[in-house]
Amino acid sequence: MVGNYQFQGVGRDFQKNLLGAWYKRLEDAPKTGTPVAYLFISGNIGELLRCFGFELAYPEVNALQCGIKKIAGDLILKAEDLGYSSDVCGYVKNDIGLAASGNRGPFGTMPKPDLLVCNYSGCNTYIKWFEALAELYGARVFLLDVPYRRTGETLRREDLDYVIKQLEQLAAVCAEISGVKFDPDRLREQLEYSRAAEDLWVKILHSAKHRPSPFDAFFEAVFFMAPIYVLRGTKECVDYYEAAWKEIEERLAHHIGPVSDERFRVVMEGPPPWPNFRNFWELFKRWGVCCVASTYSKVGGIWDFGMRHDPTRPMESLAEYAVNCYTNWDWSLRRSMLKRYAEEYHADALVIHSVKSCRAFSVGQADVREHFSKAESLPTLFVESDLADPRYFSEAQIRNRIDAFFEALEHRRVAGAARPAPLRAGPASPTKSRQA
Amino acid sequence: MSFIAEPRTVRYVAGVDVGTRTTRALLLNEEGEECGRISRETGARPEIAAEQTLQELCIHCGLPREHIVYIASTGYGRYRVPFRQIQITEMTCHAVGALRLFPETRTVLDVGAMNSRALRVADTGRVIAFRMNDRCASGAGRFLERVATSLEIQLDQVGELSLRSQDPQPISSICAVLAESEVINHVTAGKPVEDILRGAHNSIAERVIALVRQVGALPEITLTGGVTRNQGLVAAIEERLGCRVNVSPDSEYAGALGAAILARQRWQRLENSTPASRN
Amino acid sequence: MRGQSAVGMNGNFWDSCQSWDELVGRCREAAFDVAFPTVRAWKSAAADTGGRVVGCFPVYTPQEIFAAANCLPVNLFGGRGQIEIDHADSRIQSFVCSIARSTLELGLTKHLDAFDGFIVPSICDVARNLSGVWRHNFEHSFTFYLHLPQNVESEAAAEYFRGELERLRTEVAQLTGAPITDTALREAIRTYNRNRALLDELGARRAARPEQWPSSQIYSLAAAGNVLPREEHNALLERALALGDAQQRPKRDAVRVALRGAFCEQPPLELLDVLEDAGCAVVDDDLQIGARFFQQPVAEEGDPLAALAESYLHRTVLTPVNNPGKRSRNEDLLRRCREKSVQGLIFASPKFCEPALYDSVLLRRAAEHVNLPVLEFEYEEKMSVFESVRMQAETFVESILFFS
Amino acid sequence: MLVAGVDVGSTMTKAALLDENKQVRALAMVDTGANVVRAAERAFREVLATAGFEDWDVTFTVGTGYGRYRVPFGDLQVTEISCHAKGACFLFPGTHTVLDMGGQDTKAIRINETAEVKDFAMNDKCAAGTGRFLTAAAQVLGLTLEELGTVAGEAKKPLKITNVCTVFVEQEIMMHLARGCAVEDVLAGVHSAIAGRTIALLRRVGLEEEITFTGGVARNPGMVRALEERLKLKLNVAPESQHIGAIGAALFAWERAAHGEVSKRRNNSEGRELASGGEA
Repeated sequence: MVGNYQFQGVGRDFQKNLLGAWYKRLEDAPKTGTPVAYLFISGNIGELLRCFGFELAYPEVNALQCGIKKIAGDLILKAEDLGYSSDVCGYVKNDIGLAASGNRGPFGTMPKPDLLVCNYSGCNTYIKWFEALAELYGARVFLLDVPYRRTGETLRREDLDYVIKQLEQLAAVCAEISGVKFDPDRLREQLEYSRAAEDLWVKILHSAKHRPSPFDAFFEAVFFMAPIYVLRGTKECVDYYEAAWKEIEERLAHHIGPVSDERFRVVMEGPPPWPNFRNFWELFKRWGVCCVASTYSKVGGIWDFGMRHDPTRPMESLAEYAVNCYTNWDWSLRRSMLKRYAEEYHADALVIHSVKSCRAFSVGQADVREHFSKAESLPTLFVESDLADPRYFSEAQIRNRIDAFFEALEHRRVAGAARPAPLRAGPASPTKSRQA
Repeated sequence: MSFIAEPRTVRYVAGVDVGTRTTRALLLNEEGEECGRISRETGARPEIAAEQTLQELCIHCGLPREHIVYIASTGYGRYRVPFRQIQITEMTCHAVGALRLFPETRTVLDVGAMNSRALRVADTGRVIAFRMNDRCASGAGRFLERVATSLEIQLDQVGELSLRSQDPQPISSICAVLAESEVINHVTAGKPVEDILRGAHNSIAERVIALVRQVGALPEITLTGGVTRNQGLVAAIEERLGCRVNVSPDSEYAGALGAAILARQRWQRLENSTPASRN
Repeated sequence: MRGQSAVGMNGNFWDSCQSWDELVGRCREAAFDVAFPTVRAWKSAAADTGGRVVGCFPVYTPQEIFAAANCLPVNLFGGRGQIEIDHADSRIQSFVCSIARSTLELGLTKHLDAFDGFIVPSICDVARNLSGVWRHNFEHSFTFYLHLPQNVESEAAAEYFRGELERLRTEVAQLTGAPITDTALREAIRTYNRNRALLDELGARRAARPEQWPSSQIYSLAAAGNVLPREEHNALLERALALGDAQQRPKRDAVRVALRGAFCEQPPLELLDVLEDAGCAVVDDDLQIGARFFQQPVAEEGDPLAALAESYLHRTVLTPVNNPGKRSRNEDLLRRCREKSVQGLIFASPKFCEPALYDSVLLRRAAEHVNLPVLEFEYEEKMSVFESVRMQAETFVESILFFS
Repeated sequence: MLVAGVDVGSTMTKAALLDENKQVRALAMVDTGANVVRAAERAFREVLATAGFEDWDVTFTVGTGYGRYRVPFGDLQVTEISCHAKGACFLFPGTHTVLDMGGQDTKAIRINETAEVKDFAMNDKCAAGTGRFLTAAAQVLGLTLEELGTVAGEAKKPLKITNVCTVFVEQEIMMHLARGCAVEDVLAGVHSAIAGRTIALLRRVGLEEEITFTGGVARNPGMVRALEERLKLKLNVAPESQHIGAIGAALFAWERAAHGEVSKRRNNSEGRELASGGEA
């Protein structure tokens, strides 16, 4: 069966190799004497830092890896032993726990940072996170203050100018630490790569408009999106998305997708529960659910509405990108984005996975549920757990909610039809479903 | 100094620990040696329980009430002991009491029916740091009672049984009540009772040990409180700590003992100085 | 009309209070009533002059700008534990701090119908998202999201924040229909400087003789300021300082403690009483810190907005939600403890308050490093059972009194 | 034709038997206890016995409740949410909101005329304020669940209770009693505290009349009163409120049977053995 397909699995395997190589470079950084900067995914300005020869590390991504590898629980406990409350962000505790255990993770050993770039002040937790790391490593913190994108479709000039000024200050700090002089051409070259990768990534995202969707814009996207967030601005990143696009094209040609029989198309809001990623996905697959659009795949930045890095206006476009990560959007913008997704991707429902750890994401999601289930009368499922802390994932409860929700959707669909709905969820056939 | 010792009445101090279930009293003489102990049900009226416990103590030790010169009360009902000279919290008392029972104690873990506490103590008995877990599901005793009920076995057997476990089952829920359904799920999944019980004990051990770590556990660690009688829990705790813990049959009296010791200390101070008033 | 008394009586209403207890009693009536009687009184008195009422979410809002515009800025501290989270529960999840939920509940249950607007400073992720939820639920009322720079050392920040204040000034002018002059702003700054000075004086006197100035009582005096025009609050505080010294209370054998964590969500008054009952004398705290956010007076000359911006960036009390820049939270706290000869440090964090919970870890480490005993517990504005706090506080006191 | 519904709840397992005219022929209820499978069997056999039938008389059986996948003789599993909606709508056709308060879960369900679930909300990670909370309260005070409500009715000045954690209710109640509060006032406090939480949940799905109150707690008059007082409207409460989930399940079974579907037990023999007890 798989023989018929030339490119299936490429998106996944290529991604693994890329990240593997990147982590290797990080592990070797102390030996090769490469300066290391820690930064955050949301609106990151990695291209600028790379101009100064920094190797980039993303504590969030490490936390995410620990989650998937199911070691987050122990690391979180370790951090709680150090006095961190059970109510604070699981990513932070995971990272503190990791640092407390010699920074050895499933991905290898993390080098110490030479510079901590808190590139997104919109998340107060980020600030607290790096304040703690600064004390731990005695490293310098650069805080990029990014104003919130308040209601209103147009970017505020004063916000961009403010960020640009700070980027210039950051460049000076980087030059000072790395001893490398700022080279505008190098930045332009990277932004060229960024834009190319972004074009391809958007093509992939838009492919989910097909019926059946060739790809799950949440459960698969979280893997497909990794390179554009951690390696954006490099050639291999562009190569990756070319390969990934081939895989998608092939799926389109053969009308195959993540679920063998696509029965429901949903928009997903919120991050995944990493330690229970597989079970969570299965709970939806059982019902033939495909996520055709998701907000989590935009945590780093939002391109599918036209935003691009632009070599002709380097700092300007870096600033635009920095203020345009999903959680930096006011709720009115986030609501309209969700509405647009539901319409353009022909979704049957909105699913909100509300995680306790990330207040920036979740505070107000209940209000969104209120809005869509009542004002917009779009069926909306609300489930709560966490992105890192396994203690907050209660499978029985979540399964119950998911089953009840899709039962109801199925009823609605066959309302008036002669036969009652096939209430039992049909299992997704493994032969045809990809990346399962 | 004279050659003929003048006859003088021996004076005593007492500690009265008024707990939610049981009230305990313990008597020390001037030299700080124990002269007797007694306990009874607390019931609905702590005042009365305290009064009767003290009377029984006097009878039990055969001495007139007025020979008890200083009384410290502790426990949840400490403010409801009319005849107290001072009230002291159970945490301070458990620390001092545990130190008397095991002089090398540096960490005290007190596991009660609903609340668990970890204390880091100095060699003086001073509480240096402590953590209470009075969040939901922290209650060890109560949690086990629930598990025992849902497994339809006797509470006093759960500890024993858990020790026979080959393959402990995980219990993850934060809420003691919801944890029950996990237990039931394990049962219906056909898991052996002892494995489920061990899982329950492990989950309690996890929580209380988190407290111990948060205060910076130092050996020796002494276990006090009602659940010390449950070997299963003691074993689970020792396994996770990776070291032995002190457990004494007297540990139930640790509170009363500590109160009595502090009462004596306080009384002696009063004897040779006039301390500031505390209400 | 800014001399107008909010309690609807003549300007020297507070001077008419004959005893300390009467004064404190009146403050409690005014401060903790979620029906906001003083605010309604002010609103009706100011009706003809087009006075507006704006609710301010903690921690810091440049209230001088509102005061200069014939507005009454009111510090909102949620439901003070008096209202059930009912409607707000379907807007904000249960793992979010009480103050965000109960403040929204106040709005949804018409407690704030005397209010014309709401301003949320960017103190944390919850507050930031709350601004959007608020705008969604009260589409037609004035809602302003104030960005507080988090990189205070950058000169870009000074310029940006000055601009932010300018934008606020413009929008408030639109709300009231009258421009806000620099002169009016400078006057407001003077009034607020005076207010901060009086509050600091109150704190200083308590630190000198804690038994004389019970914390829950001076808290009530300060809290009255949340719902009164500052001129009136100044009159009140002057009266309080006069009456307070006359009090005679027995000296108590208590441990001098500094209280941290209550910079945003406020604990119930009982909590303060329980702590002092248990033998703690609170000599330093960050309760309602927004009212005394600046360590030195704001410049009363020159460009008023630049002065406000400068003060925010460089003269603030350090809390978990403002950036210390070159300063250090640890040193700042330990210095204050030394100055007030504090014997023990209490971190009382509001449940689910991430900024407080993160900071307490680092601050605790710093305190233990200098052998300053630390007590940590969590509270909620709606808590009503204090047994566990009492026991922890008593144990804390005992560990310091009995063994030293 | 006969159809059955079996609702395996956390504390109680309920069964309902319907005939071809959707007439309820019998209801049964047993403690779930530790063995869900056995509980399901017992409830099923009991309901058959009451109506005087044998298991092979049953054309189709639907299992629901958290133990639904453990009903060995179930031909189909449906979540309790759909079943309570179905059952409530069957007993009270005007129902637009269903409030189900069971042992560990409280559910608010919004439905339309055809019992189609439009929206639902459940209590989250903890059992605070659920039926179990009342059970615990009853235990402390040595009252039966039925008595609870009655006693609460006598309250003069209801107490404010904030901590609705089931594990701590005991502590909190004892503390109030120790302070000399009257039992009825404490209980009234307990009820209104739960009512507060419950109504917040109802608002999430948006409180459309009529509201039908199902589940074990609906049997508690005090809870009904507390809710009605706060909502300022009457609730539908059926005498068989506890069985509504099972009845709903039976109704789903009826639909299937009406479309000619027949239980696997009818044509396979081991089905019968299964039905006649035997551990899973």
